[in-house]
Amino acid sequence: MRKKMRRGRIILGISFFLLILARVLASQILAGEDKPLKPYKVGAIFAITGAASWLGEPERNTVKMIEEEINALGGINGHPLKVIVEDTVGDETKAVMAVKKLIEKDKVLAIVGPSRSGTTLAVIPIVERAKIPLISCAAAEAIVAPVKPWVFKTPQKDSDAVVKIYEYMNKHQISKVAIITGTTGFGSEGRKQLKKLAPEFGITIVADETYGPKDTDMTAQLTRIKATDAQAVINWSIVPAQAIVVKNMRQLGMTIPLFQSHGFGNIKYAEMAGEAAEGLIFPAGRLLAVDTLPETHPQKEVLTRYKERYESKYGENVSTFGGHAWDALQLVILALRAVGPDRERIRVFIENVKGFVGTGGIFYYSPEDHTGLNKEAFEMLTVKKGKFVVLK
Amino acid sequence: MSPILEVVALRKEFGGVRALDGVSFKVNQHQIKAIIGPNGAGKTTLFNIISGLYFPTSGLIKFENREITGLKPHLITKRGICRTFQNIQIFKNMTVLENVMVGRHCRTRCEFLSTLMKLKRARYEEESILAFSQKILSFVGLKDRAFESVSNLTIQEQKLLEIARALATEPKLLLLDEPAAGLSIRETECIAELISRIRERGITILLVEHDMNVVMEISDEVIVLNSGRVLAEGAPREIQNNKEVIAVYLGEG
Amino acid sequence: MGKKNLFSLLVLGIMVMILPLVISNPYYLSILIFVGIYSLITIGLSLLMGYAGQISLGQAAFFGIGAYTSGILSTKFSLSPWLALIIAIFVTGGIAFLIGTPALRLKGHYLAMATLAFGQIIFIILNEEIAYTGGPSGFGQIPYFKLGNFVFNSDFRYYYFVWSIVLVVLIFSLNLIHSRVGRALRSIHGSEIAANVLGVNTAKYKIQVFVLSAIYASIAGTLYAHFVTFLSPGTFSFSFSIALLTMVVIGGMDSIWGAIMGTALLTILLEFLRIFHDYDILIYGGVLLLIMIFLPEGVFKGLFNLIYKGNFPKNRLIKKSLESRR
Amino acid sequence: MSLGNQLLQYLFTGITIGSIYGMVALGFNIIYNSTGIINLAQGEFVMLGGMITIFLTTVVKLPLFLSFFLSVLLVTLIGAIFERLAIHPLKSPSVITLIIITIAGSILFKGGAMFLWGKETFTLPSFSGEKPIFVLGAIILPQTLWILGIMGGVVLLLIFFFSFTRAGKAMKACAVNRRAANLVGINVKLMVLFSFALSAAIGAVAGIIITPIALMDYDRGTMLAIKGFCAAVLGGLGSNAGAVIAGFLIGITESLGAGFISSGYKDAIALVVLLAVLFFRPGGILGNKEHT
Repeated sequence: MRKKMRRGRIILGISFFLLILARVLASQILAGEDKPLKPYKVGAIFAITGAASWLGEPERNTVKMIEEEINALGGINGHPLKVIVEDTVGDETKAVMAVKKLIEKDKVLAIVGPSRSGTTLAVIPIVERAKIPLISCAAAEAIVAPVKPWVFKTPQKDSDAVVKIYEYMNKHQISKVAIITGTTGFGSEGRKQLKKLAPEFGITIVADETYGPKDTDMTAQLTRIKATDAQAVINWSIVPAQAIVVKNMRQLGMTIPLFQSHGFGNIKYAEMAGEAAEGLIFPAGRLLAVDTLPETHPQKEVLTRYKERYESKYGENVSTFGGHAWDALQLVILALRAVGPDRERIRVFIENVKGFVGTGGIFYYSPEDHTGLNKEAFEMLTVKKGKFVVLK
Repeated sequence: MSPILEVVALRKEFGGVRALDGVSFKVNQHQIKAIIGPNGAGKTTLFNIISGLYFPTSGLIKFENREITGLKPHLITKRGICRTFQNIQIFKNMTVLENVMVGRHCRTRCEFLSTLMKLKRARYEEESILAFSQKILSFVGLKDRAFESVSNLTIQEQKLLEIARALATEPKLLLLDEPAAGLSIRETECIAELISRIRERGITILLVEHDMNVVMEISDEVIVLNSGRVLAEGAPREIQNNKEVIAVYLGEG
Repeated sequence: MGKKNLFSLLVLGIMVMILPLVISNPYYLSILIFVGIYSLITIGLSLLMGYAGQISLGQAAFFGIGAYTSGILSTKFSLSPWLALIIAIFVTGGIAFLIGTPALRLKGHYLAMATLAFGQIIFIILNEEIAYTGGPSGFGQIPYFKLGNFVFNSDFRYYYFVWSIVLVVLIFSLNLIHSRVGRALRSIHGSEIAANVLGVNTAKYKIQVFVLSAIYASIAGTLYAHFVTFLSPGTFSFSFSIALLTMVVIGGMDSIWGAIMGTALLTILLEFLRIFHDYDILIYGGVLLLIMIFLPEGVFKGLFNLIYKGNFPKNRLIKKSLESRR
Repeated sequence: MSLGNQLLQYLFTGITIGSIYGMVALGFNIIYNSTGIINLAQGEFVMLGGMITIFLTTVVKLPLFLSFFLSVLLVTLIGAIFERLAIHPLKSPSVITLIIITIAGSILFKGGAMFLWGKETFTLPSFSGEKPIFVLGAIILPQTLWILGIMGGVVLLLIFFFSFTRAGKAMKACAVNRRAANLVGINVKLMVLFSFALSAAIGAVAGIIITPIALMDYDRGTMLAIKGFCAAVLGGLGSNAGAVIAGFLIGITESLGAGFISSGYKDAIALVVLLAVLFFRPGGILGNKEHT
């Protein structure tokens, strides 16, 4: 009797794993297809699982979608596009391994990603040595400053977002601000820029608070801010916990304006914060407010197309993060189409891209600038009735 | 003959409960002394204090005329006292031989660095440990089982192993906690014979035992403990006829 | 060290020598480099857990202290990586001593939680001391090891560098466990009281082996820092401590060889099972659970018993291996 | 905002956070009491409680009240199944084994939750609006009152359960001496099952009531478990009153620490307190249970 039960348990366990195995293998087999010409292989490394998975998932979805679309249209100059996606789990060691695999085993022509600044910085030495173009989807300025020949990025610069906010403040006579930042790479980079640029705009930071990505309540930090004479609060983070700050602030009855970073660019954060999010202001790419963008805007078409396709395919809202991956992969495709499978020529091509209309803005790369965007890529947005709209 | 062990007014309380209440006695050199008493009399507590596992609440223990009260257990072992346990405490993750080799620990010196790099000193020492341990194993009659896992041993063999392990520390005083418990009559005789042989090697023995036949047969002197006090002390024959002792034992059933 | 160990060492040594000639792809080599680096930590953890019976849920912290100390010293203070390695060993050893002295008086769950809390505190410090550690975004440009003009900057070179250190540490550790000190450690695991009355200074040895395992982790950390050349706190989180624990457990806690095999198995398996992506956390937890329930002596020993003795080892082995830990 | 107001606000914030820790600590205690096990998957019960309720209210569209009970029931069941499959088969397991098994369980629960609900963060509406209540210039959220009320209720129920019901008394007996409990005819193994179920239930309740203020995702469990454990140890493992009080103490220290010292190091405060207690007063500040 006992033996039987035990055997039952083993069988249950084994079948459980077989089930998963079958599912994964099936999806792998179905994904394979006949290839007429030698495919162009492009690597993509994102934080698909782990703590930063909200970044990696839309990015992965996006590149997979583009791969499908390109191949449905006959590939790149007849060559099918093969995007090999690897997961970094947001972890540096795994990212290093993934990049090595892409370079040494899969022999990719270029790499899109990683999602996070930390993982990007970790893999830079490898791509520099292997001479592979890397188009990062992470924000930190350290990625491209100083400029490294093989490394590009598509997200807007943190400092441009800061400039956007500070300019707005100057216009509205706000000179004393409190900053509250998340203790992640994104948050601490933002904090650095906020503190660095404040004097240039005549802005005094009267409170400097932080919170962890898993914190449950930020009233303590906000109470401390409330006790100062801050005229506005800047909440700079990329993790969901930033929604709690928004909520707590309103609960504490603080009525001073709240500014968020472009890390707020996920409509779910606004949903989580609920009513408290109404009226907050943040700089972001135009993707989030494409509906309220005038028809004449040069990005309108690209944005609408990406948004519609993504949302109909995956049944979830687009985020700017997926947009970064869109821009990065489209740049690589553009290069492949123009110069073919040659890493050095791809690099030179991207370095000289001018006027590429992406989701993040209109890109102008140069040997001195591997970001390609300036502060005009940002639009000040606000939340109105639970939706992101362009601030008028 | 000078006493090897002297216990003076030993007291031990556990959260208000007195386990030992002013126990004093002496153990002379080359003696076999037995401690008897009903359950809860404080026998094991006494052993735990002598071997340094417990701190006494008050009182004094002298070994070879030097005070050892409150010394750490491993230092007391180094001075020359070793013990066995009532509930057998052999190292089940080692072989029989290795168990005994642990006993040589306090008589050897090589530390982390020299063993890490396996210096000449460490190798010599290892050989001497091995030789000594094998000698001890043959003394207690476990030589054939040296390389076996201890889980293959019978209860009797486990008890022998514990004694062997204690002997490996070259004790001057050996504390045996119920060496015959759980053994058959034959096995008990075997242990009793071993204890006598150990004494012949010049080792003093203090033992706690419930088996009166063993106690009366091998011990030179007997102490009776009851409720944390010494009830009686004397030669086995005197104790057997002591009215108070009889009362305690009969009274308790 | 018995004949069996010498033979195994020889086999491992030859394998280590030959492997790069067979698989020259730097990607595979770097997997093996990580196997080597992690093996250093798990050898120490195996000494601590499998031999001395003390648990640590904060081993990633020592790995991190080693990595950050030498990373910061060689990057921000321009020290030679070799000197940084030595200083890191002393720093880590010192911290391990300070934390171990009170912590190792605790047992079981309390010790586990104390080491866990220590690990978390180090993790927070790595995140907060931005001036030195770069905070959550970390810092890079850590120099490579150099010997004269010979720079350890390729996977091929680093592979031999790391594995020679692993072999040395392995030989040291095998020496240790088959010595007076090794027996003392195992006796603590077997029965702490008995060890104590047999003259083993249990408190001292527990701290020493704790410090030794921390030093191994510190060396691993330094090797990691000068290989990846970039550090950020995420690598040294609680979940890495758990991963290390899993490696040791899979291989069989009470064997150094098991620790290395478990490390290799898990590292390589996870790398080749990249297709599992979203599922790997489930597989991870599932494997760990199944092993603990069915093969608590580790995969290798457990499967061996299963195949050669034909009896499912569950009850007997659990009983045996667990009784010994009481 | 005056210093007094600030202090009061920190106090309220501390109580809010602390009540969460206290609830998690209660779960630790129940299992520890009847088994001597620290269930490192305790945080995962909390997470599951929150996630299942979110699933039931938003996807199945059940009313909150019903989802509450349904998800507590489900998590209780999960706790019981976990005990049956992972803990029950072990014969006299060692502490190391138990620690690893409960960790493995927690990884598995986490993975399962990620598999089922993805990696996003979710929230629940507050039970009775979000309009803060002002007390002397500081605010309390209505949800905090719910948390305090429900926690109070749970503590009272636990006291009643352990002092007046047969099962409760039997579990208490196991805590005092398992062998003796077995001898007098208590089915110790069954009590272990009960204790896992009960602590899963309490974890689930905690998870549900904190979600409206703290949000919930698959990865929440570990940090909550660590903080909850700090509270359990500080209060003296096994003491329920101690757990609740220690929970408040840690919460208040954290919020004062965030307010006056450094918000970055506030998480370290609880941990340093934990280490200090373990090193110098392992019986906890209130209890004095045996600690080795």
